[in-house]
Amino acid sequence: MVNPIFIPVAALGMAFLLPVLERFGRKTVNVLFFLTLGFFTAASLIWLNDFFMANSPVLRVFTAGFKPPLSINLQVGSQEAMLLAAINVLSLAGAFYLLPHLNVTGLKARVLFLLFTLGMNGLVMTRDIFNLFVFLEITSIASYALIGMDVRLKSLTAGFKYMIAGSLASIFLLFGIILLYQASGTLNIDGMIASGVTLNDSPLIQGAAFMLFLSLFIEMKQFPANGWALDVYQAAHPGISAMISAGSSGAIFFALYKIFPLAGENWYLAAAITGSTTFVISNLIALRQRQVTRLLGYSSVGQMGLLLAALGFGFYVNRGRDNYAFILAALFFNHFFAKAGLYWIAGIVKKERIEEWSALRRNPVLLFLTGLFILALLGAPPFAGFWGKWALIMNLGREDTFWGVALLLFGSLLEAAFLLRWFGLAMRGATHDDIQPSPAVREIFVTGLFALISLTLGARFGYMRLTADLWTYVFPLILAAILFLFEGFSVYLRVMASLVVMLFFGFYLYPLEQGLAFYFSLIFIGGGLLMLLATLYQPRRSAGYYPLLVLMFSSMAVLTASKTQLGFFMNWELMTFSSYLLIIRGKKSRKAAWLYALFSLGGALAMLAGFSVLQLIRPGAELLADLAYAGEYGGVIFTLISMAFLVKVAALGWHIWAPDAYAEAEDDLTAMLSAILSKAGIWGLLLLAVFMGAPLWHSLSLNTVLGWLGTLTAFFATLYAIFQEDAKRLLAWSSIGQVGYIVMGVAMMSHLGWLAALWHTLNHFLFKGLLFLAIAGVIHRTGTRNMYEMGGLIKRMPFTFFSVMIGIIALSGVPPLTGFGGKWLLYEALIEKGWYLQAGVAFFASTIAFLYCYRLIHAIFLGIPKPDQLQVREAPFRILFPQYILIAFIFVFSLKPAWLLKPLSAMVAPYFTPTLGWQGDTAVSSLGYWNGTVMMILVVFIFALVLLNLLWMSRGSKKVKPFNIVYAAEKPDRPQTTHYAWHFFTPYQRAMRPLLKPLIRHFWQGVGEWTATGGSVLRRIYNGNGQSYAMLILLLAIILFALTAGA
Amino acid sequence: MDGIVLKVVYAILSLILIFNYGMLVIGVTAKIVARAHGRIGPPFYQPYIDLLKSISMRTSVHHGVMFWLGPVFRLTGGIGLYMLIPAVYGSEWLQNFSFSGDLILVIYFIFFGMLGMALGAGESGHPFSAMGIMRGLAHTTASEVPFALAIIAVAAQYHTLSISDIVAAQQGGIGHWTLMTNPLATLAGMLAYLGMMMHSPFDLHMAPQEIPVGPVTEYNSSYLALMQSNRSIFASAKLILFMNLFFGGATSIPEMVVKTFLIFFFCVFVGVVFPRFRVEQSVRWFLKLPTMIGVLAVVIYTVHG
Amino acid sequence: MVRKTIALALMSGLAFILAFILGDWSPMERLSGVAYDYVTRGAADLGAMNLVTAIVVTYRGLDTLGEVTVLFLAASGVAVLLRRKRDEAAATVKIKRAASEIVTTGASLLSPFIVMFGAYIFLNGHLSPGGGFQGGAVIASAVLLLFLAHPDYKLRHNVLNIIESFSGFTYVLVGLLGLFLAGGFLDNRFLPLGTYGTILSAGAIPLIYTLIGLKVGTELAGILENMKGRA
Amino acid sequence: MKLVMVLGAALMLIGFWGLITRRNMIKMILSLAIAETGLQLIMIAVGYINGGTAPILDSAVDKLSAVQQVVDPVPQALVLTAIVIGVAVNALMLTFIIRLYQKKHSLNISDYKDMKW
Repeated sequence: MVNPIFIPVAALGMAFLLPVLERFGRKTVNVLFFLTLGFFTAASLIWLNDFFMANSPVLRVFTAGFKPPLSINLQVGSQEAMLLAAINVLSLAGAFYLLPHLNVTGLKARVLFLLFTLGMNGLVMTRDIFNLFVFLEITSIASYALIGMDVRLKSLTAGFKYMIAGSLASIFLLFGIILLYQASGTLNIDGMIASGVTLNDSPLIQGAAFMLFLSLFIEMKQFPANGWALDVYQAAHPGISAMISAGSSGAIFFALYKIFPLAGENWYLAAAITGSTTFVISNLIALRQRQVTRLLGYSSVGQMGLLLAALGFGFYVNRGRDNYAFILAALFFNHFFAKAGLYWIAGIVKKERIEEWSALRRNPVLLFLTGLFILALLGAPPFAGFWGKWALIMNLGREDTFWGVALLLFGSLLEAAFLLRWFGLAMRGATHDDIQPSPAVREIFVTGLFALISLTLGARFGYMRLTADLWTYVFPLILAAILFLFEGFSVYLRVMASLVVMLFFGFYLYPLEQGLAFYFSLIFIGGGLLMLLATLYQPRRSAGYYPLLVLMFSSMAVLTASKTQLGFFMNWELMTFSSYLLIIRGKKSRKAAWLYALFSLGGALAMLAGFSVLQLIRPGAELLADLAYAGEYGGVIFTLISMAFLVKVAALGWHIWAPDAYAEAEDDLTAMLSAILSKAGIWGLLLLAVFMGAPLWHSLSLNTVLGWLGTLTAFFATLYAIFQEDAKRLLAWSSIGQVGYIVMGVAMMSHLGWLAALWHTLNHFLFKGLLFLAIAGVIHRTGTRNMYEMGGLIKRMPFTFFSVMIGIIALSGVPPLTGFGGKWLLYEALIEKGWYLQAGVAFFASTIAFLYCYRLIHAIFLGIPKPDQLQVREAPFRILFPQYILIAFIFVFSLKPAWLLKPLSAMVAPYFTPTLGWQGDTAVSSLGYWNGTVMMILVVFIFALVLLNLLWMSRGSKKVKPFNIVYAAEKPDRPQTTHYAWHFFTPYQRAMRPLLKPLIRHFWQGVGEWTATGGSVLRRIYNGNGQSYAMLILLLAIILFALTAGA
Repeated sequence: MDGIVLKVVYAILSLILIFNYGMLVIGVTAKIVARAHGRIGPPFYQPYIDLLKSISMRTSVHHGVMFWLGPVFRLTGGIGLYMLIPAVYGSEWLQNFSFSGDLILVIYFIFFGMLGMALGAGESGHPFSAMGIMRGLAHTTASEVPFALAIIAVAAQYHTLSISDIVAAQQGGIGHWTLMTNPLATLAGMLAYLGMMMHSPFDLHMAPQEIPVGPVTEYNSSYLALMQSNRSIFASAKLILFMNLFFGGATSIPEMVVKTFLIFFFCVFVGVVFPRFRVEQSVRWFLKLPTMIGVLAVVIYTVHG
Repeated sequence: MVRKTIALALMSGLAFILAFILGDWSPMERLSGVAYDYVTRGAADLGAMNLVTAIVVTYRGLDTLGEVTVLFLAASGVAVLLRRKRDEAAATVKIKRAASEIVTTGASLLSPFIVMFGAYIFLNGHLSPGGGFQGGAVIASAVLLLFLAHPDYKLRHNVLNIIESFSGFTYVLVGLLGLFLAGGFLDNRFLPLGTYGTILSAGAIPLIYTLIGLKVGTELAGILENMKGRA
Repeated sequence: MKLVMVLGAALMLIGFWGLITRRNMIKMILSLAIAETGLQLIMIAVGYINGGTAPILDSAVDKLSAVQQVVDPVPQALVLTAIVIGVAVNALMLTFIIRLYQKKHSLNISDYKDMKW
């Protein structure tokens, strides 16, 4: 064990000595400087080890040989050890990162840095409130000087504003300390807490608490007293910003944490309100921010708000501190390492505006790290923030603090909005051929180190949180990690490895699942395998493609095996983020991916809120099965949780992301998104229905609402599909509509309805996978997605044509292929259920589907070929092969529907009394019957007869060339004028005009614009004038007083 | 096994019957329309002459496999549709293959031939074909809406989707016909029927009197013959369907002949009186009045439970 | 005008808050808490007559070390910020007018006494009002006087630096001696407490105060010199 | 002593007033210094005991009954620290102003609004 006192001793001894040692040269100075920092780090790591591995007792050091309260004491326990380790690692790494900057500034800069580190350490260790003040001043003064060190106008201005704020804060702090001293007769924090002095509500003591916390709230950069902080983050050298944002803010937060037990009820609430307001507002304002370091500043400030809110809530809603210690630690360390890492990257890239960050694309390592840190900040699993946020929201739910849930979730969404926009620009922004970032090894090293720490910490926190089925839940991550090892090898090897690990995972899951879960995981894993095979048609794949694909598929499969809410939510998020990262690989998919991520996250946050409501009625509920006990809150919970699923199935109103994302994603990926990913939402809805049945919202049954939602989705999406010129966009809308039918089926809550849904789930996977893959092959060969730029490809790509033909027949529900089975089940179910009007609309939608089906196949394959496509080759075998597997399935289930329907019927049987019976191969419902086998034979038989007949009759028929037609008494010669494909359904569009207004898109655009405008109005308070910032600080004082004096 | 063979034999007989019936109905109707116009008109056996002419044409060209397969699809669709509908109630040999599926199957099988022919016509590369298909499809979507609503109302009324059961429920006099028991559904269904028969005023996609615009533009010779054969079978099948749904079905062949002819005459009559609609006009027309009636029909049953 | 109004509103708010907090404040009637302990046992524990000194140097010695650090930081910060960049080296400012003779004479006459007075203050810190900071500030005022009298006066950096570093480092070492030889870091009792009330009493307090005095004096002098500009 | 308290509070308010109304940065710093002084007065007032004397246990104060005679030494020790820290901050702030003035030749705080929003 190292005596904590040696930290200040070493820091000061070295700092005082360095000016003399300067004459021995820079190298000596640097060695000593790093030795000192290294000593700090080593000492704190030793403590960390002692407390967590050896359960050592808390270290208490009394100075001057007297016990407190006579003397000042330092304390290092497990919490302090964690903080110190983080801070000292940051300092060491930060100093390493800043080395050239320090070298330029000279020796004194190292002194400043060393003392800055000392200040932070002191803030963490001291247990004396006045000593805390002294260390706070050391930290602040050192940071003022570090900020102004480069003597640029901006950093000087920012530093000056900071100093004004800091001076005000220290005046308030000192005021508070002296009043507290008078009241308690001691300066020792533990003594003060023990004396219970602050429980007294005399004005003097309340005033003391007021001054104390006001000061720390200012130091925590709470709204509106934080203009200075933003300037500092923007102007300072990013290496310094990293130290301030992570290090000193963290240390100050810990100081606040330390003295927070002094606060009374009113302060718990004030902290919660101020913190969550700051979190929301700074993220809101950041929406319009384009300057990277300032953007990060807003994010930092927001994170401080989040921490303060969590602290406040922790005391406000329950006194069980241990749970909150976990939450605070998770949120804190998450922010700590991620933000430092991002600032460092900002320092490497040296691009001020987010639009210029596309330069990052040339450097995959940096891009990867940026993505990692941003994901951490967003609270994606497995980062610590995820576990923290989950626990926090659950706790808030348990204690009925839903305004907190709402604010924190809203703020998180806003944060995602601007961080992901930034990442999107880095990933897919327009490239400029200017200076590329050229990171030094040193810089990459420290940034990478922090990424590693972030991941490790996340794993550690997750390990504490995931108590049951740990391995199942983290399996996807492990698989992805394994596949990362194969990056850089040939595509074949990567695909092979992916198939192997997925198969392995399938075998792992197999014994865990039965019934519906088995069915869905079969689609997720089996479908995934098939789609992975199809990816081979592109000979080159950028790094990360296969790990992400496998992550996506396997996390979806885990959804079916999840027993706990947390495990489910975790894998839901994994699926969302991996699919986001996949979508954004499309060449022009920046905006689409952004929208996708935003809607998905919004949905996921709503799900989180739903689970949190469940905590209210069933505290401590961890299992999904606990949803069954929702009772009177069933309606709310169902509505909230279903949001996530509705987004994923792109139900009307939540569908805005889908057409763009499907269209712009890479072609084979689109097939996976449509065929497989959308089914995750269906699985979710089924799960909800299984556990919650059909809850009521007041007197309205929610499954009726869901049913109508599905119906309208099916109708409108189909309607939009027919007016698309882009083949993928057409199929995208089609996909939305088809999934709408499945939603209808689920919503019916009947045996037949679910059969319809399950049948259609598989069928949609088959034909939409088929269609998207076929179209991918076409795009691969022709290089365009616009259907009117193609034509007559049937002669060049007959196999693909056949695929598409089978696909559209199956899609449109024309007998005898599988599509009809879905339609039959659906209408039987609808009429049985009494949903007549819905059945009518669904029928309308399904006839409209013919229009786009025909358009798709006509514009691409029929008509007259374009001159430049006369030599187009058939799609590669590697993409045809999976298509023909799908076709085989379609034929099998068309011929023998019973093979699928009977097991499905058995799967649904536990939930509803079966209303579908069998007479041989004839399925008999309460209304009608259908024999798919006879139908198939009949059709084939008649078809064969007619075919033979025609063969005989048209013996002498001659094939003619494309233009061999008579068109308005002349022979046309150009396909552009002859191939009728562009604006194919214009008359229909004219007829349907009233239904085609994009009201929902306008609605969401309005929401987006109003939110952003709100941000830009609010940010006017940061007018850049240091004096105004001082006024805002005084304003915060008055606000806080009003908030707290009432009690 | 004997059962199957017997069924096939019955089916073929039934098919021959309906084919000739269809040919004659078309011929007779043309004659009647001509008389209404004050012309003499073609003889009632003209369709047979047309068919023979098409088959015996010496020049025969095609544009590719799909073009070639289009008529096959079309005729398969027509025959198949007929095979799924029980033509005469109680008659064993005119039950066809209606045991393989109910009303839903019948409705969806209507699309089989349409889709196939649309694919074939598309390959001809003639812009008029594509245009005709576009118009036909657009128009069909609209006219199917009231039809679907009518069927739903009927299914709700009888609690079954089996055509035989629906007919059975209507036996026992005109008072039991759907026409009487469910007039709204019948009205919606019959208005939709106007569109489904693709007769004037809803025949823009065929535009029979003017330049050859429509799916069949490029079809010739034996291909056209197949289409013509289909026309008679397909039309008859639809007539029988409507008869079964709304007018009590038929218990004997003469009853069937009379009823279907009257139903057909209804659309001929409307066609003689009204001029042709443009696509958007017909789409909107179907989505207004007939759909409203259909919705009303359905809502009544929704409310009653 | 708007600004003034807002300012006025803010100030009245603050005034209200202060009035609310301090409204029924009244002075303490008698010592309590930790102060009581200091007063009753301070002299016996540490042998310092001046209890404030006892508190500053020993009981709350870590604060004082921190205080020295703050000053040191400020001095370093000022030095870093006002460091001459290469391109600024040439731009020296010419002082237009030398100080008057009265000032120069006065300065030369007074400064030794001021320094001596400063030393007196920190040496007697444990006996009478005063101490290292006060003494150091007084010494620095002598330097200020010199600067006023001789605007182009240059301090000897090396000497200053060495004194500063030495005193600071020794202060830390003395603290460590307390840790190793007596009760804890900055414990003054590793030296004999001596006779109560004499200059060589109270253990290491006079030593520490001397070091602080030297350090503060040199640091403040350094700040002054840096701020003086490039004469 | 109540008077000292009131004076201290008044000085603090005056300091704050100056801080938010004076545009000149040096005046702002002076205002902060005034506010700090006010606070220091308050601190001293807090430590005062009616009729007490300085906490120096020389011949004037009896060591045994000192508790009844002297004022609280702790706030005095704290004020000492506060003063020194104030000096340090002020020195650094003035340095910033020197540098800022060199950049823009203005002491008006509203001229330094390069960063906002």
